[in-house]
Amino acid sequence: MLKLHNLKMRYPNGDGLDGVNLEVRNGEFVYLVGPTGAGKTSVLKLIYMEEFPDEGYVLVDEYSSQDIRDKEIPYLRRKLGIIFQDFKLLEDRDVFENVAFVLRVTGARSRDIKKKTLRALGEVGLSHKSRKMPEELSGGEQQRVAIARAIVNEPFILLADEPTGNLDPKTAVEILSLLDKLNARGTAVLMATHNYELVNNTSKRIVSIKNGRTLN
Amino acid sequence: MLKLHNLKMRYPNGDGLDGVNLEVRNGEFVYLVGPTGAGKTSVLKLIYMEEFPDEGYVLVDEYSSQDIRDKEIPYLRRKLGIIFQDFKLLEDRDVFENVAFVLRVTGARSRDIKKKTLRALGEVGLSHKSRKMPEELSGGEQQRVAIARAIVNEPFILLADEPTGNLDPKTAVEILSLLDKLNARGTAVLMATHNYELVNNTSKRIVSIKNGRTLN
Amino acid sequence: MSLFFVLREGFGGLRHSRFSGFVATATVAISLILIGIFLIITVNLGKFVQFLRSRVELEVFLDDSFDEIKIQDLTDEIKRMEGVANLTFISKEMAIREFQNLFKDKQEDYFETLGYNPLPASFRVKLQDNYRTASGAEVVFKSLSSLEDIREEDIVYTREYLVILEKYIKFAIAIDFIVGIIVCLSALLLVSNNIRLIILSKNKIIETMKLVGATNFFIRTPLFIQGIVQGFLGGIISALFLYTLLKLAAIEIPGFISVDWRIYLLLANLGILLGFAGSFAAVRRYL
Amino acid sequence: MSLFFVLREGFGGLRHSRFSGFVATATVAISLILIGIFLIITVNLGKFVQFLRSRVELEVFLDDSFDEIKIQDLTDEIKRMEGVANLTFISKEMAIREFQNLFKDKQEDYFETLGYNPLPASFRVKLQDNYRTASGAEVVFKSLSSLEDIREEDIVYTREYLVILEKYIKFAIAIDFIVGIIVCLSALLLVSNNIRLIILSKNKIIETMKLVGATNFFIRTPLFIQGIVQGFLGGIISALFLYTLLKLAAIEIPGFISVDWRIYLLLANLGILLGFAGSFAAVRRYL
Ligand SMILES: Nc1ncnc2c1ncn2[C@@H]1O[C@H](COP(=O)(O)OP(=O)(O)OP(=O)(O)O)[C@@H](O)[C@H]1O
Ligand SMILES: Nc1ncnc2c1ncn2[C@@H]1O[C@H](COP(=O)(O)OP(=O)(O)OP(=O)(O)O)[C@@H](O)[C@H]1O
Ligand SMILES: [Mg+2]
Ligand SMILES: [Mg+2]
Repeated sequence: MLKLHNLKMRYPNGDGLDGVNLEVRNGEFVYLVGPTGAGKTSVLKLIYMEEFPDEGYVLVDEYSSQDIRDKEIPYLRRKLGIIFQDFKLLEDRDVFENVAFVLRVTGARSRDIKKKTLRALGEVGLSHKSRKMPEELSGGEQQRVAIARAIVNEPFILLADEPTGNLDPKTAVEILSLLDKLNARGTAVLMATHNYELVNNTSKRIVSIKNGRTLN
Repeated sequence: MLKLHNLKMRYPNGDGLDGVNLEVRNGEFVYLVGPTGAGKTSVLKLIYMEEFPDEGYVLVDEYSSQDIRDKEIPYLRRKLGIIFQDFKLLEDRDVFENVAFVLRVTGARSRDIKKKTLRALGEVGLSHKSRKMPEELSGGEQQRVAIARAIVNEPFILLADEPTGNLDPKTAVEILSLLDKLNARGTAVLMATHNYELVNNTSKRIVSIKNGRTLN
Repeated sequence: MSLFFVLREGFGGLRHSRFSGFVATATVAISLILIGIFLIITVNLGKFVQFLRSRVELEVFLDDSFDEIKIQDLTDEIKRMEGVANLTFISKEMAIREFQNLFKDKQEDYFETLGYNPLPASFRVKLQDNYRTASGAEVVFKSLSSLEDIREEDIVYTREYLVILEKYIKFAIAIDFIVGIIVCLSALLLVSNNIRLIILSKNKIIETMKLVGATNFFIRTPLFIQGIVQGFLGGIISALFLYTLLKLAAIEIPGFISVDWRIYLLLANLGILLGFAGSFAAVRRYL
Repeated sequence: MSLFFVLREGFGGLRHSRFSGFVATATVAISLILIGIFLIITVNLGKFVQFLRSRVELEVFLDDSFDEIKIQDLTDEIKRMEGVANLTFISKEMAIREFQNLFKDKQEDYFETLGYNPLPASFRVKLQDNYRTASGAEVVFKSLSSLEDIREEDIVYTREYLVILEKYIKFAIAIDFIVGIIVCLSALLLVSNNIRLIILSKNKIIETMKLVGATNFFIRTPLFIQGIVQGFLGGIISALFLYTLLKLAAIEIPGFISVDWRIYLLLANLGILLGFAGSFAAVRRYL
């Protein structure tokens, strides 16, 4: 269960969030839509606790922004799968190791690591690029590595920040159905996007955000 | 005038371009479309001469890939405006200085620099963020800084690599009409995109690329 | 967390940032070479000072009227004096022999002609280590001259030599000390700075690792390993370098001062310590 | 291209990477302090060696049978000898006076009783600077003993003292030399490494600058300025540090060796040179 309650948060320079309420139940799929600069990425940062609210609170499963200790944050993040808007690949290792890293930090056995990593890469259609370095990939390929890394550990909640911005429509549809499949297996998904078209044709719940406020 | 003739180019790991023919006449607006990994960004790299062809040649105005000297490359690039797919902002300076940098390298007078920079930032709707650092911007805002930097010097040719991937539809339309305006003033535009929908409604020339080959 | 992966990350880091690693290792090596030379200088400065000071002694000339009992009493009294290590009695006969030795028995017959021995007997007084200084010798000089039957004029020692020597020795020790401190501190600063720069250059990567669930321990351990391995390598290199250098010097300069082999062990260990302390300082501050 | 902007980029770089800049400056300062101390040691080691060696002289005892003409001839001959700086003639009378001085005129009457002077006249031979060594003295010793009328046994000098002294002096000079080279090389390596790391940490920014039309000159000049300014600051700091240190040392240790003020000028200039050479090496290789 994920819950953001009456959140306010201000960056040092004055921008920020100004009243965010959002709930994602276990296994639910929710879109977070809003124009550029509305605060979508900021909401996700609060969920994975890179930022902390000035008012209100964030609940992620058993962790609360009000009393989580620094030491617990890595364990919180291991329950999440995060597709970053700017990918954030590890530039010092190849595609395989980028994806495998999430498993390595948990101390998984190397046979499991190999199996799971290869499966995740297969699901985003990048098996043949597993030994390339991130800088040798096209924009869309990098984005799919970021996606593979987010889903490899079958997270409790998947946070996807504009996961199809660098993909052509056909690949985008494939990725979306991949997220659907994951969701069907029980992973809750919160996807930030400004792809209104995508959202218009969906039956899923939509939360709108504008100027740092969620609307109902 | 921009011309790519029978280009072949191979990256060390085997991928690359395999027969690219493309011509952009002065003042023309051309779309370069193709699925992810087709080679769009690679074509642009050949134009601004970060990569060089193994076969064929590139002509950009008076410069040819066959006989350009290292010393001339900066001057070639000053004739181009480039919107990079991954933005490539200078992280050590604020938005204003990022845009102004292109003018500073040409030795422009600081009054002109100020005027032109503020105008470019106004055109992408970021005047109010001119003193922010790149990392303090949302994805869409960063993309618009990259656009402002590419247009600030009224380039001879504008190379735009997926310039609306991080923008919501409304802002994307604004940016496209900005490019149109620039084109009307005489700048040639080559825009790489996989936004087929955008392309379907256009009267402009479209060049398709797939697996490193342009189709006719 | 798998130990194997952490080790691999550490050594992988070494392989990856090969040139940075080389410079870090070189920094440790250079620092340790300087520290090693500093140690060798210190040890040998000590020996040199001892050598120069061992030449310091006071000579007390004795009146011919002193009989054996008197001399025995004086011997006992002087031996008990503050600062006196030991003393040798030079009898009139020994003085003659030394005199004749000095003038190579050319004038063998002078003293025979003279019919008696004009040279006085004397004590040669050696000082305790810490009294072999201008002021220490002065103290002993005072005690000796306060003895009954011994006049100031009967006591001879090279006061001037001692004063000048002293000046240079103090200078050398002061410099030695200052250089030692500077070298040690700068070694630490440089090593820690190197790790810091490695951390800064990996800043984004480390940020990302944290965002995908890596613990601090997971991120730090490879850096420690890297620091320790580089430190150890630097230590080994410095030991080899100094060893070769001293061997070469010993060939060039026969009788060149030899060096305790334990210094090489010390350097290797200091390398590990430096590597660890440097990574620790940098990691504490920048992670 | 506007000079103003290039300067601003250079100084802006200093401000921006403040800690890196601090470490670069500190590196230069530490290196220069070591070089400065090395210079001071070298100068004073020279003085010290001169002091110790100035005590080296040979004494040649003369037969009583030599008349004034013979002695004049010998004087001329010895003065012309290779390695001899000058010589003093000590007549039999002067020898007596010295002898009496040594024994504090206690036995004033011995020689009177004796009826004649048993002490031989002698030459004290001072050596030229470069002959004040064990082998140099040996050369002169050989020449002297090859003289007619002079036997080997008539020539006296402190051979053993010279040999030991020599050993230490050679050791000190060798060490001094080695340390000097290491310090200079490592200073250059460290400074250039620092600029290199700054370049690497700015790698992406520099790449982007090139992509938007910056010339190499435009990118390099600020780095040179940065290097030179840091070098200059490091030079000033090292000069101030050494100045203070030596002043303090002079208070603690009266008669402490004084230092030529031009060394401070030299350090500041060396700083600039180091900064420039360091940036130059790094820029040539990594840009
Ligand atoms: N680290 C930061 N420091 C200061 N201001 C920030 C920071 N990150 C974001 N902002 C500001 O906060 C506002 C919201 O940014 P956010 O990144 O959440 O937008 P977004 O909805 O993700 O937009 P986009 O669709 O363009 O990515 C913007 O005005 C942005 O300038
Ligand atoms: N620096 C590089 N080294 C090696 N291979 C590369 C490099 N850059 C791109 N490639 C490969 O070349 C092919 C074309 O890449 P390019 O970036 O041109 O695609 P693109 O059309 O821009 O795709 P996208 O829409 O995803 O950005 C891809 O298969 C990619 O993996
Ligand atoms: Mg965003
Ligand atoms: Mg691309």
